[in-house]
Amino acid sequence: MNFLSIFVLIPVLMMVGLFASNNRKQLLTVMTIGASLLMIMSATLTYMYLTERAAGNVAEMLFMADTVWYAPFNIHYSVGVDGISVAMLILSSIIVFTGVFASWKIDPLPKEFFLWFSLLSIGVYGFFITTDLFTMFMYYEIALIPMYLLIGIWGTGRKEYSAMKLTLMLMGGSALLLVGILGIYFSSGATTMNLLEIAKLHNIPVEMQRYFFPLTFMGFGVLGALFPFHTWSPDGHASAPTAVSMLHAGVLMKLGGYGAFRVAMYLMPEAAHEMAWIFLILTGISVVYGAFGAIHQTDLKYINAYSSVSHCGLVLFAILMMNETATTGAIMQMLSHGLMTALFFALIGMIYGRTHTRDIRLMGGLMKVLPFLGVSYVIAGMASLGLPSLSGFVAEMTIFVGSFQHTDTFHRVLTITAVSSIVITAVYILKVVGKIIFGPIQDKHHEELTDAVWYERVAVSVLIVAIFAMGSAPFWISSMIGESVIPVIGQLIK
Amino acid sequence: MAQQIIFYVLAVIITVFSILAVTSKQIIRSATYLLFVLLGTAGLYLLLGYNYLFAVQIAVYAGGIMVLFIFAILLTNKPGENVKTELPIRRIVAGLTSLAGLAFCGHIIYWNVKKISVLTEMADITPQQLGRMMMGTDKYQYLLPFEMISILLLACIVGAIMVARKR
Amino acid sequence: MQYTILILVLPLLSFIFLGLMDSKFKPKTAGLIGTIVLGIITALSYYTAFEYFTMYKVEGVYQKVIPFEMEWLRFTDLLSIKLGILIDAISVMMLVVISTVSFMVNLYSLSYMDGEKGFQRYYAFLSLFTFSMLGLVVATNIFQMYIFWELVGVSSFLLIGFYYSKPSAVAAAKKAFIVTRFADMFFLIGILVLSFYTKTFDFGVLTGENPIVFAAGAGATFMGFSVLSWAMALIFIGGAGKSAMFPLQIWLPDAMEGPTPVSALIHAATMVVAGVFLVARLFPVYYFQTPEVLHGIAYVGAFTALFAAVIACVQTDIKRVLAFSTISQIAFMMVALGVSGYEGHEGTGYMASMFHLFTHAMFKALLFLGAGSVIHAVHSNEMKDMGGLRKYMPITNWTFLIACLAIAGIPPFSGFFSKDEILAASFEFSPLIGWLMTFIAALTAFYMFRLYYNIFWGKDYAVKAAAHGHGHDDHGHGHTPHESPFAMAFPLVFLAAVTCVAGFIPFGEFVSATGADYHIHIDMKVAITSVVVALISISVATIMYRKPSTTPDKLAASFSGLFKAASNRFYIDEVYLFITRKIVFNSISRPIAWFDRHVIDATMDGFANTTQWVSIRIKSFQSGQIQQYAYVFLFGTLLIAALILIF
Amino acid sequence: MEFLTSFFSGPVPVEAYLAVSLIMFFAGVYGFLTRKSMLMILVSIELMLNAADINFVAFNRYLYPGQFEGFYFTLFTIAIAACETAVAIAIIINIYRNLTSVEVGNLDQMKE
Repeated sequence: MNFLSIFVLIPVLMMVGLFASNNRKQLLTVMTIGASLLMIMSATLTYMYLTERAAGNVAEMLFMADTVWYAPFNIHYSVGVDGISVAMLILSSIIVFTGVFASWKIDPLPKEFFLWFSLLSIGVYGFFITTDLFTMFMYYEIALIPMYLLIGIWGTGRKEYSAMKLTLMLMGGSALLLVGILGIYFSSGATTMNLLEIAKLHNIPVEMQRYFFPLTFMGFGVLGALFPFHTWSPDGHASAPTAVSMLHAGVLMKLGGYGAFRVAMYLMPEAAHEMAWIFLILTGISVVYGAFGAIHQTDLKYINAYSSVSHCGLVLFAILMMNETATTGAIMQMLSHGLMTALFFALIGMIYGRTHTRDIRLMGGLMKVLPFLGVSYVIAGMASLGLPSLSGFVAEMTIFVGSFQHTDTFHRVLTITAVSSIVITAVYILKVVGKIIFGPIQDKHHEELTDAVWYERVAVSVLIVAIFAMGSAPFWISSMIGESVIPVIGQLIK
Repeated sequence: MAQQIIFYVLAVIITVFSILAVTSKQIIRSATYLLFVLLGTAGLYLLLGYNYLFAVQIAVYAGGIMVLFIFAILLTNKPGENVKTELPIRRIVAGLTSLAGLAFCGHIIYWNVKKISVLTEMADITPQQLGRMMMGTDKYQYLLPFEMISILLLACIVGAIMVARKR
Repeated sequence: MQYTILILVLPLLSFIFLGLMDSKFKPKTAGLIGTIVLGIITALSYYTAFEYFTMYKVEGVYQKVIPFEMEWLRFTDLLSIKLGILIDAISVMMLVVISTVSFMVNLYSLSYMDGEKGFQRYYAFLSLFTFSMLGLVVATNIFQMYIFWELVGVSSFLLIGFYYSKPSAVAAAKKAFIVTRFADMFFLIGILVLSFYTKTFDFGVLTGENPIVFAAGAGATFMGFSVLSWAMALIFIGGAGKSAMFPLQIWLPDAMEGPTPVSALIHAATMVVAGVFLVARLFPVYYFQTPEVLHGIAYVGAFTALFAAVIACVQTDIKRVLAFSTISQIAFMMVALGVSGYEGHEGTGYMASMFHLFTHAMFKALLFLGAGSVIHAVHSNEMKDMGGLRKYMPITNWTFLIACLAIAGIPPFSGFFSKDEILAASFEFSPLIGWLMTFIAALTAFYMFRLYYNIFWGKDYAVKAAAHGHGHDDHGHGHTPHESPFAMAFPLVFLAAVTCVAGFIPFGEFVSATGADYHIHIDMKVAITSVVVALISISVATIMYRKPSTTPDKLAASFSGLFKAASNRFYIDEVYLFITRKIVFNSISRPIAWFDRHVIDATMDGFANTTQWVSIRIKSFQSGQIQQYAYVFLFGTLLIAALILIF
Repeated sequence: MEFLTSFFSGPVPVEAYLAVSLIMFFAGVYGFLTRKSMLMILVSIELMLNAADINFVAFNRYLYPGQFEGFYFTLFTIAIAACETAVAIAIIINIYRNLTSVEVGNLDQMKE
């Protein structure tokens, strides 16, 4: 049994455990134990990974394993991790862990909720550990489908509409993706769908790349909220229950960036070079557009969803800059955005659970009655607008410095455009903070609200600690990612 | 020559009664006309030398099915009541459609079917022969369909009883 | 000098400790912890200054010392963010200024903020601010400076918005943060451009001798200016944002919504001079590489000084008068830097700027703390609620007077020395700027004494209160203002003492552009002119405001246009409001939100709706009417047959 | 004319059988399309089935006299027709019991 497969196995065991439990207490015990195990696993993995690297192992992926599971199409279950995957696995573990605590009081049907939740985690973990294109795609789908039910059943507001919209748009994306993946496989002439092997062969004809690169990139881009395909994000996030918003914005949207980088750009570097400018413009628009879009919203979740569009746009933007620094920044931005957006959604869920509204016009002065949540919200806001010592800053700065290293005006002008988003971000973050957290209490009923309880405090504190940790000591994670980015960038520069 | 005459007589019977069967206003009459058509068809089988088919047609169709029909008609129909038909416009459309189909298929038959009029002599088909063909699994042997049909029949019996049984 | 790391670590620990504990402590305990930590830091800073100025002079030149540096985040092989401590003359000077003022403010707040809700939080924020500001001044590279630059911005945001349930405070905090953030964006772009060409963030490399790093960017131009000019100009915009230069000054007057000690600390003495410090830090780059930008800074500074001084003359809120005065004085420092040369006598401006920074920090903090003391006594910021307070608050009165004399440039108070140097440097650069600055100095004297007389002289407070008939109901009728307690009075006296003697510090021996000694010569011509002018202004103010008189109203009436414009701060705020509300919110954001919902989303929904529409159309085929199926079937069959026939 | 004379003069050609079955079939189609009574629809179906049977038999007899595919097909069709009729009539009677009508137009009610 490969070490990495345990990441998929734990959620499976969690599901078994959930089947066997009869009441909320047992369910929560199973979930907590499972999520903690996942946390421990990812910590262990990080440790093992770093020791292995320190010992001088320079292989592109570590802990590799390979099993054929469908021979006729050469589909393997092959796993392996590099620094990027490790970072993503840490992120996933943190979000799953906090997600469990954020959905402590989920109602109705807690058992079913946690079952789907675990299934979602299987998809997420599987996606990050696998190196086989088809298996990757399969996990991607596993991660998408539960979303429909999770939003449709446990959501709020126009949940059916949003669930349908989200699922259809993401499925549309994955249709493009499937075409892209099959195109890659068949035109590469490889004998497996292992992406390392395809990358090593590196003989997809450029004409073919021109077809399949946009398909694959856009397929992943839909999940990464690429500009014209981002509209599922506001509605989907607004309707989703707290933990699902967290997991979706925190981890699932990262699948987009990760995939775009790992699959689209890594395997089709020539087309990536040729077409980067189109997508750079689109992502550049995403960054600014999402930020401006957020200013005008009045629903907390919408604000945050648009902010996610902006921040995830920055991820794809940096990936397309195709140099080591910017790409490292992109991965760090994924991490940082995952953490802070999860924190945001957790807090919004908790606030909504108390005030029963997410309209910023109807709230005010929550700091007075909910000091813990208020302070956490301010911290999340500060992380989002890139305050040094919080995670957002290191990621954004790495991206900006990296992107600015291009010698041509086009890339640099775009970088400056992207830089301008930090001001707009400040505007909408402060608008919200000033309106709902500070200021006088808007609604008499809000005076009787009670502050966070212990499980909410656990969820929020873990995320805040992670944000602080990443923001204050970015060096190790930056170097871990930076080393792993090199092979991909090497492929691109070649 | 006798064959021709018999054929044309049967042909006229079948044609006329099938048209009457679908245009008649009283359902019991339609059933009767249908019986004539079925008998005429049986005659055609005989004319072609398939005695066994002739017997089956008479027994199953004319005997079995028609009885069912008549029972059903008597059960569901109030005597003397005319069968409702569709609106005239729909009848015209249906008629035109049928005529179009007729013309089209007739066209195909007229232009595309080789005019084979020679009936090669054929030895009589003995019951033994039929039985053997029905009981084997080789080429030109039909045990499997036979068994299928038998299961189907069984299912039908059970189904018919289940459906029609009074609750 | 390894121990200097403690100067940074202690306030950080204090912040974390106080922040996490929050209400676990009694307010007093938290305050004491904060103050004691600050006391230790102050002592350490003084020791650092002592050690540095006595031991690190090599061949008459003060050396740059980096006792601590570590890599924090690596970008490329050449570029990485390092965190470290750079000790040189100006950073040591800043350490002293910041820790002194901060300590005084901490002490003062013990009493001033007593009984406020969130006292512990207040001290946590003060520690955070002190940490960030100290980190800013000891930055070894421009990116570290940017990091702490942002952190001071945020601490300023938190402290301005300390009374978070007051909408005006929240609005002011937001405004301060967003305006400075806007400027910081340019700062960041400037850093990006600069680092792209020079491949370094390090101050040592940028400002060192014979900097070859600039060769790469020497030829490159963008829109007629060299890229370096652009970079340095952008960086200056960052500084201008923090130091409230025109047109980014709008946030500072509003920032007075924060507690008064905070205004004294952040918005008078320390944070707002960060821009000046930035320019000073990069002075060699400005001077050698992009002199045109440096001259630009001088003009921007001169204009801002005039602009703010004019506005200060008509404001009625005492803290706002001080705020505009601060803007004006910071602009003085900017002008001094802008007109300065580099070596020897040429470098007067640089030295004067730093000197003025030092003295200004002291007397402006004193003014704010004095104002705080007054506000504490009368519970109002408005001049009309004050008057004749000298009888009730003697200590405040005297210390305030000393500060006013200092800022007006009357010898022997510290302001005279530093301001005189600035004027001298300006005259050397261009007589126009020189006379302008002299005029502004006169204005300064005028508005400061207007303020002084309005608070401490004029109509008696009690009479006024009775006349107004409200007398601050919530504190009981007939409330008499009283002198502040010791914790508040001590900082006033201390700072006043510093103000009296600071002018005699041989400042030039410690701080100069090159690090070499520089002897201050008082230019008698300039000195006499400025003193005479200041005295005339003071006399005018005395005539107008010492006794209640109608002269000010008459003057206001005869210059009604100017008066009104100045009262409304020349409508700059309205312009900004127009830009943000009308242009950003209504013309960009709203259309984008609309576009997103009604164009992009509608397109996506359109796909879905089309599919649904088609399916509804198709659905009617599935009617359950068997005859209809038969028709379709028949036609289909016929069609297929016909097709087979035809082809 | 030649077509008609050849019908009557020579031995019966295969087209003659086909023509008969054709008329029968389309009579069935017409009935199927115009009648509302389910019983009449069933009658029409029987007509169409018979028409098909005739075709099978005729082709079998004329083209492959020594073989029995068409023959057996017809045989089985007759059996299936019997089944079908039996079940159909059972259903019709059941419907009649519930709706006191055997008209197809009323059967929409089953959709709800």
